[in-house]
Amino acid sequence: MNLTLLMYLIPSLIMFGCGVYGFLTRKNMIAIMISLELMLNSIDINFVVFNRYLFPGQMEGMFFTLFAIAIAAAETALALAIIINVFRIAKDVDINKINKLKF
Amino acid sequence: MEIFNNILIYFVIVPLLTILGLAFCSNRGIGAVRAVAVAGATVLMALAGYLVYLFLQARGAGDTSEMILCSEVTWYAPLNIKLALGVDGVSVVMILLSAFIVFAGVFASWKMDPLPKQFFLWFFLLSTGVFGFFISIDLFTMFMFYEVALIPMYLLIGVWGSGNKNYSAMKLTLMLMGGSAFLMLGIIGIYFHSSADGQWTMNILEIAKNDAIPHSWQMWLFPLTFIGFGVLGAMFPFHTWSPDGHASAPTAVSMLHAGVLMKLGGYGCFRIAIYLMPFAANELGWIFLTLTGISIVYGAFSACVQTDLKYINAYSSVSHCGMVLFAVLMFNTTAMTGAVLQMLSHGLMTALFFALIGMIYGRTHTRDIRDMGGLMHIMPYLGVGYVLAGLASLGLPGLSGFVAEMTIFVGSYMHTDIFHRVLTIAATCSIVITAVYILRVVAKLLFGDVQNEHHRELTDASWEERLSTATLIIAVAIIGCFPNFFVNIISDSFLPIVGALENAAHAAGVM
Amino acid sequence: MPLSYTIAVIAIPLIMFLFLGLSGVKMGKKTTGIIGVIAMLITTILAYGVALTYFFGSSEGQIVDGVRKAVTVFNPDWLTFSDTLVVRMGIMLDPIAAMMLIVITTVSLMVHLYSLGYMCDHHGNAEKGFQRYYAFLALFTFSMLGLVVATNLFQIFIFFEMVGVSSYLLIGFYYTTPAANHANKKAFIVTRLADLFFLIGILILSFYTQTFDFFSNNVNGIIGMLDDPQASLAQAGTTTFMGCSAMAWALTFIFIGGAGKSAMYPLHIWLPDAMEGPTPVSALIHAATMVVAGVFLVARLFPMYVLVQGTMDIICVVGAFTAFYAAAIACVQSDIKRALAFSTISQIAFMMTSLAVSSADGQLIEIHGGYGLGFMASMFHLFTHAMFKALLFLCAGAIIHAVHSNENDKMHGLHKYMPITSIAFLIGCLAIAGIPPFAGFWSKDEILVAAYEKGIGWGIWMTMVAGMTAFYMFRIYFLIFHWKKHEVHTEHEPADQPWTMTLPLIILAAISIVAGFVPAAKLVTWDGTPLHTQLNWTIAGTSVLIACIGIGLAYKMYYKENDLPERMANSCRGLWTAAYKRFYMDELYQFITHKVIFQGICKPIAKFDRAIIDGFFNMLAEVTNRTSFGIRKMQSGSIQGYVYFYLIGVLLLAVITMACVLL
Amino acid sequence: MESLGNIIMYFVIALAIIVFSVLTVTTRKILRSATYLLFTLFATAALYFQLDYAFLGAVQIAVYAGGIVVLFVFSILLTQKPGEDAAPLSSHRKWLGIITAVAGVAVCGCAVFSYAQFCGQLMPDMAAPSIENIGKFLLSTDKLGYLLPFEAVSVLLLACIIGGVVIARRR
Repeated sequence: MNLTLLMYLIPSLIMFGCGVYGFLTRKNMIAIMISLELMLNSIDINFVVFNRYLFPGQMEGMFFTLFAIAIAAAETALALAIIINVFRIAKDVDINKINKLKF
Repeated sequence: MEIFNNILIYFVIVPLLTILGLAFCSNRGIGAVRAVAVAGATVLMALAGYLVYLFLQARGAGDTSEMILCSEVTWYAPLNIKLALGVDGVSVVMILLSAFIVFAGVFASWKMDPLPKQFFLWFFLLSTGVFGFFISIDLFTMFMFYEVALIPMYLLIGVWGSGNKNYSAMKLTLMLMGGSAFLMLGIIGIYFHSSADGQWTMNILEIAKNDAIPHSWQMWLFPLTFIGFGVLGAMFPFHTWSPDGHASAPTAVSMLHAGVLMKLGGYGCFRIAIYLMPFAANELGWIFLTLTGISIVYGAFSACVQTDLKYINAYSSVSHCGMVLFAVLMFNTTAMTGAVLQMLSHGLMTALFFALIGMIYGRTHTRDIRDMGGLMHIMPYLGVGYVLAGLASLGLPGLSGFVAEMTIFVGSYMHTDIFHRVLTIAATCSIVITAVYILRVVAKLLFGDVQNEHHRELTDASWEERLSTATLIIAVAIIGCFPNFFVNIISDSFLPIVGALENAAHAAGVM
Repeated sequence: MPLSYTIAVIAIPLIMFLFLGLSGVKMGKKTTGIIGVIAMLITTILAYGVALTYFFGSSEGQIVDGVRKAVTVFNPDWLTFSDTLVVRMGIMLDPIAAMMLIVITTVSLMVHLYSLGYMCDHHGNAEKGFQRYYAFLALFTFSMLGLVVATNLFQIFIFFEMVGVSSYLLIGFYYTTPAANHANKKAFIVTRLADLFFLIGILILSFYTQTFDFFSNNVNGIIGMLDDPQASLAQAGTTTFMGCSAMAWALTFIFIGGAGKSAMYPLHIWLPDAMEGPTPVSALIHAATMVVAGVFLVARLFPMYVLVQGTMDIICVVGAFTAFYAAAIACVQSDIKRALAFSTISQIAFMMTSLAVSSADGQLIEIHGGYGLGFMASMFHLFTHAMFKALLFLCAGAIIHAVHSNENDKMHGLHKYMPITSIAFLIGCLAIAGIPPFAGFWSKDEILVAAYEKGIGWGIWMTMVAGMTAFYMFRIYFLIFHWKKHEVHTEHEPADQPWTMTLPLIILAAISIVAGFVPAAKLVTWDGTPLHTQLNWTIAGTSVLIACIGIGLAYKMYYKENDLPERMANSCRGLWTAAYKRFYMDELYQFITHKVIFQGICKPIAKFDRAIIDGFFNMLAEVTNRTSFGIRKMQSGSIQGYVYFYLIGVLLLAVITMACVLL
Repeated sequence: MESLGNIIMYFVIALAIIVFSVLTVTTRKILRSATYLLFTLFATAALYFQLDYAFLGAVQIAVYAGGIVVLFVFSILLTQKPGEDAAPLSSHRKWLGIITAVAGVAVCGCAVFSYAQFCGQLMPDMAAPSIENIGKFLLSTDKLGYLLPFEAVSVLLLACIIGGVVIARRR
């Protein structure tokens, strides 16, 4: 039995699916962010896997993942800051209840 | 700058200066506002008079060029957009008309309340657009001024109007904007075919000279531009903004709108649609001719059963403006001259009508003719004015309506095609229907017994109202009594247009 | 007197109109009236001078080879349509124009003078609007004068409109009364409808002739063109539309225009109602001058009408029928002014018929070695009729002023109280009945001669109508002045009116007696050639006899109070009622205008406009609005909602791509 | 032919990723959700190690597991009352989510499996990238140098710090 490219793609795919599901169904904004992280992570895996299998001598995929992680961190930090701020004003993090600015 | 040596630019500068002056007026007292507005209107009137003098002088001196007082300033070089100015006879008389109506309009809104300063501000912005439109010969500038004239309408009706004003203001603005959307497509289309060698231009004279718009494109662009202007000219079936808009608009705005703004439609139709696309005009003219023929009779019939004074007048405008477009589509000098005379005549007499209606409404607080009667007793001056306006409208010789209508009918009947002649005869029927609705109103409103006892205490016109209406009545009478003066100014202007049409017809015949 | 003084004849009334209309309010009422009368007097003197100079002078190339030519005094351009089509405002004198000048100014002067008394109450206080009244009278006089001296067809049209408006304003003088209010509207609209046809006729005609002028200096005018076979008019004769030549269409339309003004059946309905105006106005406008404008128009274009026999036949039939129809109605009317109005219609129809019987088979009929006797007779009758009908109306006005009613049954037996009026009225009646030597006899006799020459049937028909005329006029006369003793209804006893009103009666009565001796045949002929007429005693005798029978019958029935009229009315009640109701023409018009045009056309169109056209644009707005509100839900602000859309989009794209790639 | 250890290792990691991912999104307690996320991230880091990207794995653990998850936990503790569960999902919401997610997975899976030939290739041999190389590339301006993105990320992080401070600051 060999570890083929496909075998690495499957967990990443499932992880992405879980992220999608979570993103779509959760109401808590933090949970949504968590789902987002899952999706990002699954993409990172793909970059790395393709880099490893298709271009073993190069490092573009790896670097891309590296930057993605950095940006994800920044993004998460900022998003969480906003969420906390929203929470402070609205006393809630339920995405369906934060609709004061709608229409 | 060289352009400031051209008198035409002052037709835009003066209203703008007036606006500036108004902006510095205090919000409290109305005196300063009135003074500035009257000053602005008077200067415009004087300028218009001087322009007529200049024009006559130039023509008298044998200047037969198509446009006089031409000058241009490049505005945006990459697209070859210029501030190109120039007038021919038609523009001159239209400017004169606008000046008259602005003058009368200022006096008609003498007691404007609330926010007189803001009212006059928008009012003069509107006139800026109108004057700007008539002095430009560059498509882009024309279109810009056209829009400048449209937008203040919304606020003027929406803020100072009466009745269902929000609806009317919205409807009027949207429909006219819809028209200008067509127009803009048309203008862009014209621009990109304005020249055979890729030196695209916006200048009407150059476009006409190049005559480069392919026939297949003309067939698209002509309806676009014609409908675009036709909406403003209240062509059936795009006229429905007119009754509601006029009914809600304040007096002076109704005057300026029906008196001048609707004329932009007719003016644009021949200056842009027909002049630049003669081939399509020849091919498609009959469709629009039928529509305008319908407008004439249809508007007159509709006016017969209305009970609101302004609605009656608005439908009558549909009929009369239909006649303008009808005549324009007859493609001969006589009929087109008639069209311009009709614009003048309709502008003045509708303005007079709206002024009088506004004054009556200001006293009786109703515009429903069923609630009024015997006003001739109570306010003889306004009554006589109304009868005169009515008689002008139904074509009494000696007043302007007759001259205009007869020139149109005679000119239209000179058309060699039997279809056009039959349509002309159908259109002449409107003179009877016009008589019916005008006399109906006069009989109901002015004659007979006083319907409402409260009306007995009402007063007759005040001095500024007398001045406002007298200006218009005199103008109507002057056109009616000395038409040849105006005909001589106007008719030569159509030679290039008719020439273009004939060339196109000839070329089509050869091919 | 130079013919160019005609300008003053026309200008003075115009100036008076402007002067009285603008500054009359500032002046005293009587003052305006007196100024008006004086101005009119000057106008009249000038008009007489000009007309007599034209008729009897021989200078300025008036007479060429024994033929009196039309003289164009001046003719400036007024409105330029194209190089060839120019409307000019000019003055042209020819026999009929000169004659009309006399008629108009005479009657107008009489009316001006008469109104000084009539428009006052019994204490001599002028009515409200006195100044306005005189201004309008001046306007009308100006318009009518302008009409008759017109140099071109379009000028006639212009003044047709002007007289229409003057008539409108004067009928509606008592604008607060509903009847006057309806009547002026009706008069204006009906004549306007006719004018529409006139206009169409002008359009058709000018399309071929390329000119409006009758006679023109440089190019041939409409009439001058007739001699020239190459002229474009000949083309109008050959171009056919629906089986008739364009010229026939044009002339028929122009005749309809004239018929509207001259109240020919079926466009007569406005004239009886027009009697709502002040009586002097009826005398001036609706009896003597404006209503004959139609006759004048046909007479003006007579050389053309002669060429188109079909149109002439139409005019003939319409005229003969109207003459009879109006006479029949006049026999039963109880309102004195209405009866006179129908009498007017009938007499004008006489003139029309007379014009039309002048030709047969496209040729003028030769009578007494001359041509166009009918034309001459018509114009002559126009002249005499204007005088005696004005007289009758002014008498009626005097009576109405005395008893304050228009109805016969308020009058009766006035002879004792108002002898001068009575005699004047009698003279008028004798004149219109055609008893020699009064004016009507001479002119009517010529008409009958012309009619008999055209065909024996026409002659008998017209003679019968002449007999009816005698009957109904004397019916009125006897009913007013005799019948039974007068019962005084008002606070005063009726009496002859002040001199301002009586003097015009006397003058007009005098004219009515002698007008028949005017040598019209020498002066007023269609081509200016004098005619030699002689009295045809067979015809004249017959017509006088018939008139006498009519008068005798009227005497029998109406001189003394008796029940004969009642019994006769009862014996054919249906016919009597129908005639009394004017054969329901008004009801028919009422039905057409209100039910068909108003309810059937205008209302549906207005509804259509609001519901369909406006509804369509409102629908556009509504749909846009609703769609916006609908899709606003999609823009929910919920991220998850967006992601769903996004994902669905992505998945669809992916599936499509895969399908394309894999399949 | 891979070593058996590698294969076992792979299966353990894959199983951990799948199980913890599912648990992350299905658990109703938000703190547990964060914890499962942490496990998923660890498993991912393990995957990187197995693929010879040791540096990346380390960064993953340091930044993700060490930084982000801590942030999550903090914010959860700030916003959540202890012991509060998320309300159970309404069934149509849940099914809609499941259907969409599964559809997405199915489409992607379909794409992947349709290229089974391509996806079936074996892992080539590779020398693990040395830290020195990574450092050189990251800070070089040559071809394949990443200095510019590196600095961009630095600026981004700075902006993020400032932004975070501004946003979260109590007014």
